[in-house]
Amino acid sequence: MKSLELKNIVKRYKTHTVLDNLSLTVAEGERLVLFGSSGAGKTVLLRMIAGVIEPDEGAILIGGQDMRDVEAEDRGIGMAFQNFALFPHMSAYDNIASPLTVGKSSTSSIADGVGKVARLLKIDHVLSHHPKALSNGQKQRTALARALAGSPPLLLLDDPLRNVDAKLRFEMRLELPRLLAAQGATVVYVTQDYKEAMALGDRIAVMANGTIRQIGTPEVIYNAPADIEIARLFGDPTINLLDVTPKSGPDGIYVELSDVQIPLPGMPVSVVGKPCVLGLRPEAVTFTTVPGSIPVTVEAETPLNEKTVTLVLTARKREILVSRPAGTPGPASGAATIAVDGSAAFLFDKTTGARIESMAEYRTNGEAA
Amino acid sequence: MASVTTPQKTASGFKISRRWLPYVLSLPALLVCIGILVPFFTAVVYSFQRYRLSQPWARQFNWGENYLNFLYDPAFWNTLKISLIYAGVTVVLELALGLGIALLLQKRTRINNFVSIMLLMPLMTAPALAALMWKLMTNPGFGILSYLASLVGLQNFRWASSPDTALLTVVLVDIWVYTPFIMILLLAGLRSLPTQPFEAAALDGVPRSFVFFRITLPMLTPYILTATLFRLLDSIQQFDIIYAMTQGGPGNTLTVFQVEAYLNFFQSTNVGRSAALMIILWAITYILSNIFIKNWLRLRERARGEA
Amino acid sequence: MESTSLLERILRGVALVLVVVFFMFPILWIVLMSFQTNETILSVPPSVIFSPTLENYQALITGKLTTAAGTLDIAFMRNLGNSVFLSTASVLIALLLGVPAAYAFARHKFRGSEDIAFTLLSFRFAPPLLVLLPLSLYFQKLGLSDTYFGLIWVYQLICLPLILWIVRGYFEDISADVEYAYRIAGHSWFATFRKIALPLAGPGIAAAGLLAFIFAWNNFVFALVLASADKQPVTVGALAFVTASGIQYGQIAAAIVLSIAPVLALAIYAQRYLVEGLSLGAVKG
Amino acid sequence: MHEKEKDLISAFMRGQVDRRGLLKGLSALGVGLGAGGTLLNMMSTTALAADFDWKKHSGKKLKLLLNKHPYADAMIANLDSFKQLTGIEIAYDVFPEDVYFDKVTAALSSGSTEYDAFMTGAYMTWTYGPAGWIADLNEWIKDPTKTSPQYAWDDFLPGVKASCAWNGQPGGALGSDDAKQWCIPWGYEQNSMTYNPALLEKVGAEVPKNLDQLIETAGKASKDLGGPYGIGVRGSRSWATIHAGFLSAYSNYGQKDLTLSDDGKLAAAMNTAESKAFHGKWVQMIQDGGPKDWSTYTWYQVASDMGAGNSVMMYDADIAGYFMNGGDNKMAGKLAYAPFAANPEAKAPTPNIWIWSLAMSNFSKDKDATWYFIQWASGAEHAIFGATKMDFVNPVRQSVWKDEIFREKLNKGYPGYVNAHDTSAPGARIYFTPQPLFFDVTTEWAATLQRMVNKEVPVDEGLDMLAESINRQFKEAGLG
Repeated sequence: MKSLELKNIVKRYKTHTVLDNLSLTVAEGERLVLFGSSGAGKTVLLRMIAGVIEPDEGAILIGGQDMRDVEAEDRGIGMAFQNFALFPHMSAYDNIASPLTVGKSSTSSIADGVGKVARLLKIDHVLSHHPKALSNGQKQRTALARALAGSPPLLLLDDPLRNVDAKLRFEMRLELPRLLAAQGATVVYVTQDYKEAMALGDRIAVMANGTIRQIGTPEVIYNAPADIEIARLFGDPTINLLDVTPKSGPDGIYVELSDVQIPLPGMPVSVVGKPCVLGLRPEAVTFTTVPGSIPVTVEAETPLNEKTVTLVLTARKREILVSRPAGTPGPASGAATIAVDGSAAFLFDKTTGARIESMAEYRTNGEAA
Repeated sequence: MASVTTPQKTASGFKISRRWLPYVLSLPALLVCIGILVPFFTAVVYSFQRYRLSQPWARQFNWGENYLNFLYDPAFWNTLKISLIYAGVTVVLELALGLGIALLLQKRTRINNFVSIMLLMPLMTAPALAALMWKLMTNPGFGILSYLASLVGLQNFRWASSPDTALLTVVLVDIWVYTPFIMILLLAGLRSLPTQPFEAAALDGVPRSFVFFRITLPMLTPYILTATLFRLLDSIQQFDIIYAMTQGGPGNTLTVFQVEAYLNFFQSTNVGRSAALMIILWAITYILSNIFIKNWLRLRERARGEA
Repeated sequence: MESTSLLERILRGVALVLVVVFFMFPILWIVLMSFQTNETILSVPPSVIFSPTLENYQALITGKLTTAAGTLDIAFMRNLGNSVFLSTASVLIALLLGVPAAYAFARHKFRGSEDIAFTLLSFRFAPPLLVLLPLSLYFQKLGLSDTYFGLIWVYQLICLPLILWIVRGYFEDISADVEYAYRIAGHSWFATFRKIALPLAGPGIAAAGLLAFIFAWNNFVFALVLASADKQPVTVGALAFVTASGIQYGQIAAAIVLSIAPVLALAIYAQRYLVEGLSLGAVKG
Repeated sequence: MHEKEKDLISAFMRGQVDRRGLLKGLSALGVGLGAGGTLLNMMSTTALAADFDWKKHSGKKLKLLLNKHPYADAMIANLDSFKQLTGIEIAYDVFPEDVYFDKVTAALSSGSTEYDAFMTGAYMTWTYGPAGWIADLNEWIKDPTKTSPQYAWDDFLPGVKASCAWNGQPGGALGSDDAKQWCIPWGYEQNSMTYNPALLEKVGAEVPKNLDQLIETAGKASKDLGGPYGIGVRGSRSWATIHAGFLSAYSNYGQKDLTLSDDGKLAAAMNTAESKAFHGKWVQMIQDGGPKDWSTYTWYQVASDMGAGNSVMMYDADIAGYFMNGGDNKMAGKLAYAPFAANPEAKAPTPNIWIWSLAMSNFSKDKDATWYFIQWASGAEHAIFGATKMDFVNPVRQSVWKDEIFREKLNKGYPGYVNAHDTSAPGARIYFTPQPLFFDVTTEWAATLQRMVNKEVPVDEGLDMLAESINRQFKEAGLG
């Protein structure tokens, strides 16, 4: 395994800046997920690391060594592509063997290498097939196997589950961590799926517009998103975002929803009177019968597998999603009341979109800095 | 675990910097073509000279005079007119016929595949030789076509030797040689179209004329455009067929650009005029191909974007 | 599309027969003619009943032509050999030069690559006579006149742009990721070009080569202007039967048949590439 | 070889015995005719070698550019004797006539050193000469150290010889005193009448004596015979259409193509009233009695039709008629020949002629050796060989025409041929005005003729337009 370091990477296509002064460090053996919507620059970045695209500025270091003028084939990388990029004119076996045929490996050692990784990925029975005879899942596994076969110290996985069906994706999401752990390689994993990111990443780097917006463990990204955008990207159903103006009361800072005060413990006084956005995860909203709760009308109920999501409207016609574990009781229609856990709510600056840190966080971060 | 490759080690000795690679790869082809650019510029110089091989003493730069002379030279305007007519007529007819045949052969049956291979034969015939064949067939004495024409009452059908039918005859030969080219392009186009829209339309009971004009034709456009480009540019430069059939005659009926320029050079040895004619022809083809290729690249980009 | 009425099937059948007759009849007639003597050919009205003779082919193959003016030597087989050699060599060299260049244009969008590619293509559409005449002067000075080398060079004018343009389209249609994948697996660009790009563009390259071969084979003026009699192709050679002592129609017909045969054989052999590949390639290009 | 035979042949060489006497004598000595010919050839070679250093250029190599033509075939058949005589190696390129002159132009205009000598027509030298591509052969002809005393330059038919000489001045008279000998005549064609007696008899007509009769006979034949047409003449869009029967008849009316003013300016002369009348007749002749696709007709079609019995008469090269009377042509042995004077008031025919000649490339690397070849190829010995053993008609040397064997061969198989030739010979020459725009003028003339025949333009108007266009071109070229 090797460490990876990106320093001030810039890439422009004509006038459009794809990567804007991006820096990133991945420790040896770490699994880093690059997360972001399409067009964020993830794939370009990955290809840059692989050595098939050159940065305009900045440096890429693998294992501490500058990769400038090091061709793709010499970087010691394994890569799986979103579209699989299998060699259509070669059998699955030859596809997987391709990293092993470099240099003077013996036929038997190649066969061993292919066999091992094929068994690991459970495709040893289709090795003689050409890609067009493989199912999508088999293709995907073949592509992974090819990336793994050379036991590269650095593994780049470009959204490998993107083009497979939901069931397979679910399976692989469970299986991949084990596989990758067995490889012991440093991994950079690109995805657009937050669940994948959460499931696979030691750390997640959230990318948008060619920069890294936030980097941290899955918990940090979920529980302390840096801005509205990130909060919206993580979580299903998506976070409720409500325009509010915090006020100051005797018990501290609060906001009002349908004239019900929701206290926001630990918020700095500076937010008072500032236009803000309140971020409420649907799990942080519960149906309640406690008096003084917020009256709403139930608009629609969507039962998902493990939870039930209800869309409700406040008196001012603001939409709020409420999530509760499946099987727990709740209103299906008509009037209801909801309660909000203020301590689980986020407050974002409406103009900048940045999350306003609580006093406690501010203190820890300040100390850390 | 397999060895970790180091930056110094390469899989093969071939190593050219990525920056230079494209130039290295395309340079030999470029050099070969640039060798051909030199005579091109020489021809441009000739076109600005009064230059007859038979009067070497009178050779001098007359600048635009060769071109200016064209303005009031009826022979030139005739050449321009007949070249455009020839190109227009052949391309339109070949396109219509080629599309028709391609539609007939669209289904992948054994017979259709066999026929499409057979139809390629005229394309394999050198145009100069094809012209010779048709000359034999239209000979008024023993020519089979003349005989057949006489059977249907055209006793004195004179094919390439009458100004009324000369154009028709060479166009016929051109169609015979080149329709298969268009046919094969469009056939491949038709066969590569996705089937879903057609199935959907058939299920919905959409009228077939509607399907043809609203689905087939638009999807076939890139193919039609390519075929048109290749044929138009070749056709406006037609030489072999016309020269072999009539040498530009009868009268001045078929003195298209290349024939006129050829005769100007080889018979009149009027190099200046010949070169000027060619430059004008080149300019026409350059402009036409530019328009076509730009449009077609755009179309292709769009097709890729959708895919 | 499935529900074709009987009437429609009949109409289609009739149309197909007409098409086949129009395109095949001349070939058939010339083949028939090639088995006739001049005398039967010239008989009026034309007749399909005749006793076939092989003397036209015999004359071509042995190189002895018997005419009113005695026996003449004809070099038709040599012309045929020249055509084979010139076309094959030109296409091979055009492939050797054109395929890497096409790859460069397809894979590496370098500065000015579009313009260069277009300029190369425009050579395909330049009037051949335009460059041919000054070229004969330069060839004379360079000592390239009347050499196969010089001819093959000029034939690049026909072959190279065609190959470049068509093959480029094929390369562009290969997913770049597939090639990246191979390089990242540890292979040099050259190995990638050889093992991935070339095999995948194979049908297109074959089609382009075939098309270039046909155009080279059909060429008429280049060799005529630039080379002596012993290097002339069949297209010029077939004219040799128009002699002062009469036109040898039977031999012309046989010569035409013999000159179409090799290209046709090639086309039939490679029909898979021709029908699908050639046309797709031309469009993709 | 026996002494007697040697003596006999030497006597022939010295001119004491004529050819017939020689062969008679030889056969009396038991030498067969064929062997006699070979022997004669051998001996002539020896004899030629006697007075002149033919071996001077031995070991050199020359290359020729030849048109596919019986003359070339005859020469190639006799090449061995040239090699024996001089020790010079000869290589040659033969091109089909369709492309032959284009090939010559291509080779010469590029300054190609490949070819030392080539076949040409006199008209072409009007371009090649001024362009500096060919050498003035007077330099060699008049140099006794380079030309064998036996060459007999005076033996050439004067009209033919003069037609190959021009001083290079636009409009300058052919064969003038300051003329340069651009090429040496080799074989030539008179344009006269070849006819099919059987078909003519069918129509019930005599051989026409002038243009009016020709128009009538041809028209009648086309109408009556229902198949074969009356008169074959060329009609393609080319100088050749003007040069053959057309110009011969035109000249017979005393008409000229161009006029040269005193200050050296050229002007078109084909729109005179007489010319218009003549054009009218010619056009009518083709419309009434010509081939249906006349406008594609070159010499090949005209000749082929004659040979196949598809035409009754042809007014074209006499040698085309000669060839159609032999070989595997349907009409072989059935054709006849007559002189033809288009103008009823003319005293004799005035055939315009085509002369296949040999010219020397100015880019030749060894002109002296090249002259040896030209000298041999246009020499009397080769002419006799070609005329008697091969189809080398028409010879350009008077001595060959006097040769009994040759005359007998012609008289036997080609009725009227010799008579037609001899009757026409005094008036036979090139009737064109030599000038650099020869091909422009004649091609446009042919195109105009085509338009008149196709009734696209009336004769008067067409000729006026033609003259106007030609005059403009002369002005553009600085000649008018």
